[in-house]
Amino acid sequence: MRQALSDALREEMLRDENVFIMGEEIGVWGGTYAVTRGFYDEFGERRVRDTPISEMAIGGAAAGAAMNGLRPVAEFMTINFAFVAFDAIINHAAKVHYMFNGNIKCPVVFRAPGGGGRQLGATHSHTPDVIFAHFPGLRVVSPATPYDAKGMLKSAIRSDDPVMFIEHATLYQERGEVPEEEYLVPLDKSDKKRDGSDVTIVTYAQGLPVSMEAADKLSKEGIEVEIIDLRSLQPLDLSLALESFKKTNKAVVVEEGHGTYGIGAEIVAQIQEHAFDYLDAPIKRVAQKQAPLPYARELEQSALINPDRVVAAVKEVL
Amino acid sequence: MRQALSDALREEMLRDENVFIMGEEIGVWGGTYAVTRGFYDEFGERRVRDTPISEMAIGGAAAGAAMNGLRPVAEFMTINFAFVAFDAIINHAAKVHYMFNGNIKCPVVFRAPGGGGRQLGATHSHTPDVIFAHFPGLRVVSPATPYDAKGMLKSAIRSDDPVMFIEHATLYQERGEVPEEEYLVPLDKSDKKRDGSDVTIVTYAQGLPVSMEAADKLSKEGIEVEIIDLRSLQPLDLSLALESFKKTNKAVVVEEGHGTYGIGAEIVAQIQEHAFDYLDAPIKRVAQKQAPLPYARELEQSALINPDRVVAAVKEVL
Amino acid sequence: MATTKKKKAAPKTKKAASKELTAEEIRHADEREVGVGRAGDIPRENLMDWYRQMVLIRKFEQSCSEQYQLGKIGGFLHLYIGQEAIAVGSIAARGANDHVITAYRDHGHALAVGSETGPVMAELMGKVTGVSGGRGGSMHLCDVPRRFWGGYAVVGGHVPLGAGIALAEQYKGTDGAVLCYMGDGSTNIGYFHESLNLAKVWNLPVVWIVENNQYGMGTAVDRASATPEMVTKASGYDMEAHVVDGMSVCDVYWKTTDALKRVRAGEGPQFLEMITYRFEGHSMGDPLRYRSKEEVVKWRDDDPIGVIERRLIEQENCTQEELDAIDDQVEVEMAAAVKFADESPEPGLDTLYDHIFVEN
Amino acid sequence: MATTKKKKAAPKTKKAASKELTAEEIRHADEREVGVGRAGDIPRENLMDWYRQMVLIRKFEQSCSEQYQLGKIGGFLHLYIGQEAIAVGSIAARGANDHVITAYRDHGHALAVGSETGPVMAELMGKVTGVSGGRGGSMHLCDVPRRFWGGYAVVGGHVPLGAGIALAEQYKGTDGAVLCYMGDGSTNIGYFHESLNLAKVWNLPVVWIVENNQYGMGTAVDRASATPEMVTKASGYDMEAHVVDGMSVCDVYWKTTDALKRVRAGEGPQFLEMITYRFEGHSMGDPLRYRSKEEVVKWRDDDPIGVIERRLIEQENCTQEELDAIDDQVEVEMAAAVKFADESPEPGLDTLYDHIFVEN
Ligand SMILES: Cc1ncc(C[n+]2csc(CCOP(=O)(O)OP(=O)(O)O)c2C)c(N)n1
Ligand SMILES: Cc1ncc(C[n+]2csc(CCOP(=O)(O)OP(=O)(O)O)c2C)c(N)n1
Ligand SMILES: [Mg+2]
Ligand SMILES: [Mg+2]
Repeated sequence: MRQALSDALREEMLRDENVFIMGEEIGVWGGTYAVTRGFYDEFGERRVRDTPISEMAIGGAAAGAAMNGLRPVAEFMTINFAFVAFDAIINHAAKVHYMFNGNIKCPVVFRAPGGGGRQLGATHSHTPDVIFAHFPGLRVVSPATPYDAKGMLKSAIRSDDPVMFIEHATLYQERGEVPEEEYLVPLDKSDKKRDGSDVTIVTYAQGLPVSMEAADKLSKEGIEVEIIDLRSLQPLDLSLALESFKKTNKAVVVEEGHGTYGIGAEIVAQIQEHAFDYLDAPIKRVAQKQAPLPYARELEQSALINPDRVVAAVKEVL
Repeated sequence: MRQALSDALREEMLRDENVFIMGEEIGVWGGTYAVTRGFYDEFGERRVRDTPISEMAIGGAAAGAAMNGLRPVAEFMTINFAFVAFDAIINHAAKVHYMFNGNIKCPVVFRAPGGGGRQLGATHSHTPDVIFAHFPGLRVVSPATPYDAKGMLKSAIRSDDPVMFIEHATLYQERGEVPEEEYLVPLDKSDKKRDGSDVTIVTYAQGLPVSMEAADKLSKEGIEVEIIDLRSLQPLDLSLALESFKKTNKAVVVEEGHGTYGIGAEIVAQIQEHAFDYLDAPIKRVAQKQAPLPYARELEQSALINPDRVVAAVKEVL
Repeated sequence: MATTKKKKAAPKTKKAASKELTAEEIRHADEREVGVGRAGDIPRENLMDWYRQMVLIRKFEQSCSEQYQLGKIGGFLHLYIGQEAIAVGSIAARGANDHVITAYRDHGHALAVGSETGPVMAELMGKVTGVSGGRGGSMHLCDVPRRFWGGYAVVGGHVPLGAGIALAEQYKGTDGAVLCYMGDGSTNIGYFHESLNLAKVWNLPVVWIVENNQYGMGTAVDRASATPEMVTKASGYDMEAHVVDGMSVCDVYWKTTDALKRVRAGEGPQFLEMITYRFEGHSMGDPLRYRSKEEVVKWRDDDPIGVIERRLIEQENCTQEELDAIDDQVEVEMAAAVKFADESPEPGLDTLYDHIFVEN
Repeated sequence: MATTKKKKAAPKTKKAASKELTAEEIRHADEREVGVGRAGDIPRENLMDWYRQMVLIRKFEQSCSEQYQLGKIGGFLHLYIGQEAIAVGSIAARGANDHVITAYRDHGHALAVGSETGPVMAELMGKVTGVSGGRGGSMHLCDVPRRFWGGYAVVGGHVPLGAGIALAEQYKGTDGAVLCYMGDGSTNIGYFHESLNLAKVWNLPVVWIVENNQYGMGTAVDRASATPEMVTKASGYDMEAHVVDGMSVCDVYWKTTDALKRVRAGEGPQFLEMITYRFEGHSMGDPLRYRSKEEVVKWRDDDPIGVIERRLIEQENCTQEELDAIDDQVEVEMAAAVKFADESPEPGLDTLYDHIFVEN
């Protein structure tokens, strides 16, 4: 997925002179997660802009540049640091278009790697996607495959709206097919990632490989789950999930972030609202346990989602 | 409610020398919402500390003072500005106790008036309670009556945990009985605010008066709703709501914030999880429409909750 | 008299800045200058036009106050009375590609860039004909075709937007620069620090203009800021900084002109502290408990409109009739503006979801 | 020789600060001083102890690097190698009520306040015997009884915490002060600005110590900061500031001592820029593409342990055997620490929900 993101960025920068990247250590260092390695040499200082450690200014200046005609792709080194820029993102980037009656556009992309599981401690391991998706005005997407990552990053850059593009750092290693030729993936469409008839799993990002692994295990036991990858959290496309649910009548939502007030809650609420008559069993949620992530390896792992927890949840709803 | 809050603060400051207040315009000005009027003269500059417009420092310095033995009550002039302090609140105040294995306590109270409906525009009208309640480590409460406000603010100040104390600005006008003698209201208990047998309304803060008004209207039509006031969002006490739901088998959740990924989603998800067999109809949510709040009066009002919307939702689930 | 010193061209180097009047000197000047800053070079008609603009802003604000009392304006309302010389003088100095962005006290800037009074008043009344379609209100005016990017209500939040707008000009290779206005109180928030630092590191074409009106809400500058001299803060960013008499539209004009020149010469971002005073409360309903009547009265002697008026009469042979004619013309314009706003419709309730996303 | 100038007492006034060595002079000093800053006044046993502490930190860090390679330490690991003189010299200067708080590069500070190597190493290995019970890891050490409030991983996030801790001392009326450490890179974030400003406005007892190790990750100071001289930033807060030779434990000790004296005399918060160098990468796995080998080699001449070693030998008649004995003793301690950590159990999985709230 790292390569897919890197290719998407490079292709868009080659296509459109107004696209540039900015952020901490994205230039000379090559990006903390190496997504922008080589960009500094290829595109130079004007289009590959290392910033000071100034998240408020990164968020605000990228938004300002977008307002005035550019297409910045601003990287928060990790999504945890986007907390510092929360106001810039939510009250500025996400509001100017509406507040000024469409007179101002803000086509900025904020890239932000996130996620737990790497022993980075409580402040550096957030998957806080839901808090960005709660507010209208910001597109929030988080792809799970290299194919989606590339196609969606390109769409994000071309979108006239501000986009929070959340990358799960563990997925950088993920491999997958990516076509040679140019393609785009829409920013607001979910995708079916596995066919099945027994239970619907609704998930996204890091939840996808975890669910896929669970699906393989379950399949060996004769249980076939259907997996819907949300891809976008705002706007939220539940059409495929509802369609699937109407077939299976049972669902499990899998997300890496905290469960309480998490993504899954909204999915459950909408399914029971829109497909009430199809409910055969309570919809279960598999999510990060409600504790800050501790450093100690096993303890941290115990708080995170894993295939076994998904398997257990699926069996519960069956 | 203004008076109740003011009294709670004063009583706690008189009781415990380590309690002090800080924030923008809380001293000489007397508090933007006049909650701390007179405090500066009464307690002096040491205990009533006007700050610069520096939300990051307000959040962080209050947390630091709490770590080192004081009991600061820090006011964000409005909860919208707490966005600027988001990292200080979530990654510092709410994490130190856990991250340092209980070696550090952070008994800070953040007071923050919020809410829409006063034509303050998109950035100044948030009811973003859910984004604070999503993370473990922070108590998040939002009382709806003068009685609860006073008792809970006193409990918050005495709590050894960091507390986000959210006040809905419209409720400052709310009147209600407050006993002469000292009392406390627990920080983690919901409360039944109206008895009824037909539908359960789960709500809190500004949702309560709106729901109460709806209840009166419904009662005239012979529909009796039971109203559960959550009071606390983190931790979330759903015991009364579930009990009520098991009786009524129908529920509506009412909150002022945005509906998508809102408080109501979690309530719905938990009710269907814990009381699945009692579900007679989809649980409905009444919340702020998914648009930034516009300035124009009628347009803004159209996006907010009101008794009629609650009445309609109740009738839908019946 | 303290003012004569300032008749020469603004000094080029930072060091020299200390030879200008200090903020303290400006604050306590016995008599407000009436022709400072190479005023002689400014054509009479420009001075007359600035007078007109300042009167327009003043009367606009007074009208707002009335409309607010009548319940026709809601939310927060921050008046620009006392600070008119700053928006007018500095925006008069901007070039064809220069931009303006400011905070919520934004009526003056909107009118100074040339936004029409009708649509501005309509915005304040939440009408669909408002410059922001009634969605923004008093704090969120904008006029993008006139390169006015709006008023913003989170203190300091617009400051990095200003940096970003400047970055776009630099990136595109134009000669455009940004005039980014902010209050004294906003210099204490992190946004200020990060943005000024970034602007210097990237050599962005911005002029930071601090309108030091002595208070952030009820907090006097020295109760909130480690240094009461805003201009001192610039030194932490190695940025050229000058103190400006914000009650003198001429001084504002020249210092802004010079700052923009330095920006265009590639000398990097510039910092101007403009000394002024907020004659009214912070917003409507301010209890005004934090300052004395005497203080307000003293500052009224320095009313920026009085200053330019004296200059016009004393040095430009302007007659009272000429000025009265302007005042009358402004009254007419204001009456029309209020009428326009009054008669405009409110936005339809079906428009709530418009403009959340560009591609809905 | 540049160093002789510094033998006198640190100057009292801000102006005088410019007569001290500048950061640039320290960076390019031909020969590192070996007895600067009233060194003669420091008893030999203190110098010996500082040497021991610095060697302990160095060996601790080297051991960490090994344990990390062995997979026993996870997450991020930031080594303090090259900066030892700062934690040791400044913490040696603190009084009975003084506090310490720093960022994620915190092993040196933990050891300098006296935290035991075993529990610190155990923390890094995520063991229940660790100073933070294995919940914190390398970036979040703490030792509250020793008034060490921990390491924090969000750049700048701990800076207002430091202000708050200081506020509590002031409020309680003690003579306590806070030593708040931060990196050069952290001076560009809003937290820094707001905290320094607040500290000055409230006259808080803090000494801000910027450990200028020339880089924030791969970004050289002048690529990120409007002013490469950290000390310049203090002027925006009207704060007394001094440049310190961070490679000289003696200079660090005296300048910190003096700063704490001024704090206790009520002169308000103090600012110290300590010039040093990060010998290793930012954290494990740093590609180190952004600086030259030559640069690193040049700075190795100024290794703070070498500096104190030379001083001990040349001026305190210390023998190589004495020093070797200390080194050996440290090796023994480190071996025991690793053994302790290795043999300690991991936290039980049933403890996940402990300490979320005090009152669960
Ligand atoms: C981040 C933030 N904190 C607090 C406020 C509330 N507030 C609005 S205006 C203001 C005072 C600003 O003073 P100054 O910058 O001097 O501007 P002035 O009002 O004098 O023009 C405050 C505290 C806010 N809007 N945003
Ligand atoms: C708010 C925030 N942004 C970015 C980071 C990532 N990061 C961690 S350390 C660091 C460099 C800090 O440099 P400096 O302050 O000089 O400290 P040093 O590492 O040199 O000790 C960065 C950018 C972070 N932890 N927090
Ligand atoms: Mg002001
Ligand atoms: Mg550094």
